[in-house]
Formats: sequence, C-alpha cells, structure tokens
Amino acid sequence: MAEVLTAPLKTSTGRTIRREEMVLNMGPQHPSTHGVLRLELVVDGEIVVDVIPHIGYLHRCFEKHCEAMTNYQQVIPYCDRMDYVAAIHMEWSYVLAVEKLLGIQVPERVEYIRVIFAELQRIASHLIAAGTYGLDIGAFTPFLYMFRERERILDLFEMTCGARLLYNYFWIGGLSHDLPPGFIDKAKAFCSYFRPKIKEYNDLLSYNEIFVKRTANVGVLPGDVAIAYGATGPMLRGSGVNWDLRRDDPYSVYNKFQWEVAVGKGEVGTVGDCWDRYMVRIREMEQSITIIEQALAGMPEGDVASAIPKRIRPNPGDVYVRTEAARGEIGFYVVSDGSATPYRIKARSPSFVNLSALPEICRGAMIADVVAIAGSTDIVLGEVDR
Amino acid sequence: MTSQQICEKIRERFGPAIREAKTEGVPNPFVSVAPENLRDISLFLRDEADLACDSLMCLSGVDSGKGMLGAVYHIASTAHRHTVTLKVQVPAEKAEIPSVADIWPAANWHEREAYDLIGITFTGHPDLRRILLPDDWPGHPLRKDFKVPEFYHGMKVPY
Amino acid sequence: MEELLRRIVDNNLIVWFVMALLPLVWIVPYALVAVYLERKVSAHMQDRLGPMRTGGWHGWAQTIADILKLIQKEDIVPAAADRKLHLLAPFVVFIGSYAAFAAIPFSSAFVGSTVSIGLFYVISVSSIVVVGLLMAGWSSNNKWSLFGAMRSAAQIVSYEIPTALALLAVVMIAGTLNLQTINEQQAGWFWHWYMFRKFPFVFVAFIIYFVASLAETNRTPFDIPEAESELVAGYHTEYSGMKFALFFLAEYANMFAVSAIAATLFLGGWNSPFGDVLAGPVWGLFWFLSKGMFFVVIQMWLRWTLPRLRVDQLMYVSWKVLTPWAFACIVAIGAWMMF
Amino acid sequence: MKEYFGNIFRSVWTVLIGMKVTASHLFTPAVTIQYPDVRLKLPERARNRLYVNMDDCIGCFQCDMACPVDCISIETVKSLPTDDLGTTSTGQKKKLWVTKFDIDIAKCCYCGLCVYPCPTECIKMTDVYEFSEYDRKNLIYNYATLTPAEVADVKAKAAEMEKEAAAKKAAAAAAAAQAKAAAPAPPAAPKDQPPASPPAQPHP
Repeated sequence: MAEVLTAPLKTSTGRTIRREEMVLNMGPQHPSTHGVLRLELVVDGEIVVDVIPHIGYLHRCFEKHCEAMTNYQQVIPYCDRMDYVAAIHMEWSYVLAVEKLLGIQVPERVEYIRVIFAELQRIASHLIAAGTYGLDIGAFTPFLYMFRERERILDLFEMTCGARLLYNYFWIGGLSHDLPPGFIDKAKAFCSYFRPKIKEYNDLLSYNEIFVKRTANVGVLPGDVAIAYGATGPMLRGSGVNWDLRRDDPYSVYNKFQWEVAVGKGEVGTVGDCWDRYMVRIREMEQSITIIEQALAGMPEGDVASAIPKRIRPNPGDVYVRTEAARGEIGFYVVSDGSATPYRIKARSPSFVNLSALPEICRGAMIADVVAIAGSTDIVLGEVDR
Repeated sequence: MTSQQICEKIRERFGPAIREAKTEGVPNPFVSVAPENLRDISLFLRDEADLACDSLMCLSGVDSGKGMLGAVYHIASTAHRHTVTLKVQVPAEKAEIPSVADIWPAANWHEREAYDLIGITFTGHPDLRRILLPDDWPGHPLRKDFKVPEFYHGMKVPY
Repeated sequence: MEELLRRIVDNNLIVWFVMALLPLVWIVPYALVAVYLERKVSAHMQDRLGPMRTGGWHGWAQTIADILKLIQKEDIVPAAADRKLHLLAPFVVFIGSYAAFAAIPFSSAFVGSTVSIGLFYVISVSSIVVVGLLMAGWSSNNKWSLFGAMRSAAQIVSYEIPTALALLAVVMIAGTLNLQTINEQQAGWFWHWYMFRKFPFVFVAFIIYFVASLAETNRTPFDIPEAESELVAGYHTEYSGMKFALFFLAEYANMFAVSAIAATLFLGGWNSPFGDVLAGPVWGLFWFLSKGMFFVVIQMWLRWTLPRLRVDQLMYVSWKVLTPWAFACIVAIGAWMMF
Repeated sequence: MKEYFGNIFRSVWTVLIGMKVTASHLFTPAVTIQYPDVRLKLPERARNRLYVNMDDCIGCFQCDMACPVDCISIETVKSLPTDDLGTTSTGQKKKLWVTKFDIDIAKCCYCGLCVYPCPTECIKMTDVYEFSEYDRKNLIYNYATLTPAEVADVKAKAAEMEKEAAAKKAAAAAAAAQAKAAAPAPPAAPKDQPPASPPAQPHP
C-alpha cells in the first residue's frame, strides 16, 4: 500500500488516478468490445471518469503487406479482411481508387451489380451491427433473428462469387463473375421477404421500453462534434447530420436511384444518442432494399469483364477515393510510382476514426453505458487495426 | 468550389508558402505547402466561410523516398461538399510537422498512426504515443528503409 | 408425511434427514430439466433447435452430460483469490436457496417444516444468498466479480422490500404466516385463490411480487449482476467446474423457490383449480409443481425476450415503481378489510 | 406524473409485444439444420479447397505469382527433347517436369486469384470444405506426381543437358566473339520457358 501512496498510479495517458477511482481494463478479451479492443476505464464506482482506448491487437500490417504485393490485384483479398463483415465495401473503395488511377470506366452492368452487392452487404453488416447491439444491451433473441436474414444474403453472395464472407468479387475494371442464372429472382424474393422483418425487429427490440431506456439520451454525440472528429456513416447521420457519400459525393450509379438518407431525429431522446445511431441502421436497411429493387429492375446487359485491364501499371501519381461503407467513409489513398506494385496504400477506415470519438462521449456515463456506446459506434476491429 | 478556386484562394493568402500545386491533369488535385505554414493554412481552410473545411477525412504519412517523408491531408467541407488535399514534405532526419489535432480532433489518431508507422513527429500533439504497434517496437515499419527485426521479445518475427 | 415416516422408522434423526432430503430429490432433477427446458425454449424462440444429439431424442441427456463434464473439470482457483471464501461462497449461495424449501408446502401431506412463521422464514433465509454472492465476488479478487457482487447485493437488498410488501398483502388477508394454512385457505375453485380476491389489489401485488422476484433471482431483465456483456460473468467469473455448477444450481433452485412462493400465496399452492376434482395429496404435488414450473417457464420466456436494465434504472424500478405501488396495495387492502 | 405513468404503461405494453413476437416463433420451424447429418447444397461457384489436376499442369508458375499469400510453391525441371511428357487436355504439349507442386492450404485465403490465370484450367477450387487435420504439416498438399527417385533422375538429366547446352553455347559464343573481345557466355535460357518464380517477397 505504501508505494501506492507515495507514487500515485497513472493511466497510460499520464492522468493521475485519485484515491476513489479504479482502473478497469475492459478488453482485449471482453464479451462486448466487439473483438480485441481494450478500453482502459477510469471508474468511480459505476461512473466512468475517463476512457482510453487501446487498439492494435489485431494489427495485421495491411499497409505494409500492400507494398510487398507483386501486383495491384493481390491487394483485394487483403482489403476484404479489413472490415470482414462488410468486405465488399472495402473492395469497392480500393478498386475505385485504382480504377481512378488507371482512368478506367467500367461498364454500366458492372456498376449495377456493384451497387446491388454493396447494398446487400450493407444490410448484412447492419444486421450484425443491430444484432450485436441487442446482445450488448442484453437481448439475445433479435441477434439470432438478424443472423437468420443475414444467412440469406450470404447465400446470394455465395452463389455469385463462391465465398460467403471474404469475396474478392470486385476486380479492378470489373467483376470476377457475372450474375449466376436465377440470381435476380432470388434477390427479388429476398427483398420481399426482408421488408416485413424490419417490423419484427422494431417490435422486439427497437421500441422495447427497456432498450429505449438503455439507449436514449445515452452517449449523445452532437453533430458538430461528430464532424470535427471525422465521424462518418451511421454515427454521423445518427447525430442529425444529413450526409451520405452515396448522395453527396456520388460514385458509381447511385445518382440514378431514388432513396432517402436516414438521419437521426431524436425520436425518443436527444439527437445523436445511441438509439438514433441504432435506428439509422435499421432505416438504412429499408433504404438499401429500395435501392436494390431499383437496381434489379434496371439491370442492363453487358460483359462484366470487358474493362478488366491485362496489366495494371498506373502512371505515377496518387489518388484518394472515398465511398460510403456500412460503417462510414472508407477512403483509400493509393500512391503509384509507375511500377506494378503499389507504392503506398493508406486505408482511412471508418471505425478507426469513429472510435477516436469514443472517449468524448463516454465520460460521465456508467459502465453499462460504455458497452451501449461502444456497441452503437459499431466498430470492427479488423478495420480499426488493419 | 473547384479545387482550382480553392488553390487560388490559398495562393492569394499564403503565396510563398505553396511549394507546388497541381489542380489539373491528375486524378487528385493537391496543394503542397511548407510545414511551417501548415497550421495557418489549416485554420484558414477551416474558418474561412466559403471554404469551411470542417472535416479532416484522412491523414496519410508517406515515405516519399530520397530521404523525404510526407504527410497528406485530405480535407473536406460538409457544407460546400468540396475537398482539398494538402501535402507536406519534411526531411526524414528531422521529420517534424506541426500537429493539427486541435484544429480537427480527427487528426489525433491519424497523427498517432503516422507517427507510429512512418515516424513523423507531430509537434504539439496532445498525446503522441504509438497506436497500432507495441510501445517498444523498433523503428517505423512503413519507411522504405525499415528492416524487419529478427526477434521481438524472443519471438521470431518473419515466419 | 412426517407421521408416516415416523411410523416406518422409529428414529427422529432418520425422519428429519429424509424430510430434509426430499426437496433435494426434487431440485436436482428439476434443475436438469429446467436447464434443458431453458435451452429448448430459447432455441425454439430463436428459430433454432437447441441440443439435439446427446441421448438421442432431442438431446434429452444434454444436461446430464454437462453435469458429468462439470464434475470432471479441474477446479481452478485464481492465485490471488482468498481461497477459503472462494471455496465457501458457492455453498453459502446454495444453502441460502435450498433452505427456503424447508417451509414451502409441496403438497397437503408434505411440508418440510410447518413453522408458524413460514413465510417470514422463507424471506429471511433466502437473503443468505446475498452473503454468498458478496463472498464470491470479493474473494475472486477480480474487479468484474467485485462489481457483480456489489451490484447483486444492492439489487437483492432493494428488491427484498417490494417482495416482502407484496407478500404482506396476502398475509394481511390470510392473517397468518404459516404457508400451509395459507394454502388451506385457498381451497376450492380457482377463484378462491388469493390472486383473485380483493380484486385488483392482490393481483397488482402479485405482479409486483413476480417482477421483484425476477430481480431476486438475477434473471433478465434484472440480470445485471452477471450481465455477460458488461461484467463478463459477474460474481462467478472466476469459478469453474463443480463450484460453478453450484451457482448454477442455486440460480435454478432460486427460480423455483420464488415461483413456488408465488404459486403458494397467489395461486392456491397445491390446491386443484377445479375444487375437489383432481384433488388429494398426490394431485396436490402435481398442481404445486406445475404451477411452479409455469412461472419458471414465464421467467425463461421473459429472459429470451427482453434486454437488460442499467443499474440505476434497476434501482428506479424498485424504489420508485414497485415499492410505492406495493404500499398502495397494502393500504388499499387494509382499507377494504376495515370497511 | 404523466411521464411516470407513461413509462410504466409503455414498459408493460412493449414487454407484452416482445413476448408475443418470441412466442410466435416458438412454434415456427427452425431455420438451422443438423449439420453433419443434413448438409446444404453448395452452389456451383463455391470456393473451398484447392485442387490441382497435375495431368494438365504445365508448370507455368502463373498461379504461384498470382497468390497473394505465397501458399503455392512450384519447382520445375526442363525435360529432354526426347522425353514425352504428354499433352494437357487442351492439347498443349508439356515441356517441364513439375518436380514440386505444394499448396500450403493452411495459408490459403481462398481468394481464387490463382484459378483465373491458369492457362490449362488445372488448378481450381472445389466444394470440399471439411479437411481439418491434427497436424499442421498435413495441410501442405503435395500435388507433384513424380517419385523422389524420378525427381532426382530428371534433375540429373536436366543438369546434364544444361551443361551440354552451356558448353555448346560457350563454344558458339567463343567462336562468335573471337573477333571482338572475349565475353562470358550467358547461361542458356530457352525462350519458351517462362520466368522462374519471383523472389519471395519479404513478408513483415
């Protein structure tokens, strides 16, 4: 005890811990840190005084790997493994970046298929996000209902490109496969199957009073703070900022579809609370279904491999491309030195940036709220640590 | 505003600070600025009403070779929906760039990452620790001259 | 029952021993069935199948296999734990929940002990559980366990009050604390049950009791002491093998104990719902157990439906909702009885 | 006060709604299956274990180069002009002995990038997905069909041929270069042989 009194304990940021405070390590092995995030909590009883996130436990040297690849194509499987529950979005952003460097225009059919799969992936990813969020709050059953629907989406993926999780489906200039026969019907069937399920989630979880009480007015992230911290995706929209790259910095063929950007309105609490972030995801799923239906109806014919270049050797230069992934803005900064190997690839992953705002909104909350807030930011550690 | 106009606006205000600007003929227009003017330009970009670049999308450290390290700032405005790319180059032996973490809090972790992987010291950063790698990792792996150590705490590194 | 036994073996010690052992004969198979049931109920509610292999038909032997596994498991005690308390805690918890069965009438012919203050005894003896949980949390020398123990102590102590007040509503009408007598007062058709008397006040008291009992047994939505997404596993984080099984057994025993009290006080205990039809000591046992199991199933149903409350909201529910409403019920019933 | 009663009402009501939802699922058929007994049919394009049809492999190293994780390692030895290695199913004449074709399936990331460049379509992903092993070494699949003795034999022959060719070349070169300054003869490299496997990339 004596040494504690003479040499005060400090957190890793150098903050001195007061006598009534306690440091609690939440993670890296903890049920609700969604992987291997470690949160160093300074708690005073149940109240959280400070949160210091520690990341890097899942660092797989993505950027270093990319520099060691022999060609640009080989990076795509690594991109998949960044955000492994929304792999298509990672691929798409990278592929777009290289296409921009090369100046390739992909056929219309490719764009339509990409939109369909990106939106299917968005639904699958949001299902995981909402399901695990329910799990964080203590509701187990919605999680499994959502996984049930996600399986059907993964079936669609599997029949198209052969993989369920890490697809390597979008290639530079095209796609690895065209749609399989019968895909359009199955996708349409999924859309009509999925719509009513959203009501079930709302009945069971979203509007459940206990869930509302746990999430409303908790972890409020005001819109301007969210922008300053670079938060994107559902986290930003949950804070009431009407911002979606699919509409505001349109890429691919998104400007051909009619849909709405879901924005948090503070329906049951304050704008920017956990419930809003959660609800934005639920509403986005509905909008994604709308986009998919339009894309399926307007699918043009064409060859998906016609624009795939034989050799990929971009001119020296750099490019930054950002797209709207399930968790926010995924940006790839690709530098080429004119060789067949990427010179430098930096991934600006949405969860990494969203997570940096976590301490800001956790201070003063309770331990159970930290779980609720961390769950509502919907981080995937594969992408935080890369 | 187009990147041409933004570039002109910066040039008007900080003429000599701009080292290089490419706004046409490249997939991503950029403005290369001197490190000592970075903070002023950043504040200008953020606070000027018709620029209003309130969001730092990305901050990438790059080993540009030839003994130079660089940081690339991709900045966007949510109100005007335009983007700016700033580039800063510093020599590797004295890799110090002023931090913009107080201008855009988003830069905090990005700068830590660039410090961790490239080895750029961001002066004035509130909490410049390694973020992805272990605290005692030798060197900065994304530098082109980085050699992977044989052993780390008795564990063989390249397997 | 006691007389019957005494007639067979003329030895008080053996009689007491057998009498004491009889509830255990129920609890152990009950726990096995309940765990199995919990898995199956949860599985089917979640469009799954649950355990399907062990033992053949729908995996009926799964929990037995689990118990066998738990018995064989190494008993791990953390190096920094307080070994004595760590060892003692699961037993204290189990004793607390098991002792409650002593005064619960299983049938018109069998009650462990016909003490005149039966209900009072049940309420007080089940509080021993708190001591065990605190011991477990403290001795584990784990911050998460400590949080779990503290939360559970706060929770159980708070929820004792609405529980006791809600039971008091019945006691006021019955005029006795003897559970067997209370049962006998509810004889006849099901509208004689206390739940339907002095409507709706006793009914409200029953709801209050049921909600509070969920908290007393640490079941969802009040399972914050072992909230797995926050506190890993709460007070039993550091327990493994048979000691963990004891906690588990105690939880299920507790579930049944509170359900049994609810059945006894509000639903006529071992009385048949149909007057004299299907009545008698054996049928009584059947009715009592089915009423108890009915509540156990409801508890499971709730668990697999609801999220979990936060610790301050839990206190809100106890002190600002359940306790005032329980008081209101008592006052209303008292007024009804006076006028 | 209104809020207080509203809270209680909403709590009870939404709990009942939730219970209705879960109860309705209690009697719907399960969506899960009893896996080893019941199996889902995999789609045609399913990407699982790699398989190499060695009859068709011409040892061109395309798959090796395409692999992002370097899980394929190939070694080839030139055949004598007199050897008949047969033809692939596409009618291409094989010219190289493939003395080693190892796939470390533990490293494989099932991206499928090796499948596309193969000129004879001999490497492909099958629908076999159950191949767990107790020893990691068993996950290194050796597809090469030659026995060790045969490998040694073809290697010796190839070395001999190489030596002869080098001697011939050196003689020719010496003759040609006699007029100019003497230059060391480059090692023989027939035009039709694709470049050998690229130097292993350092993986940090």
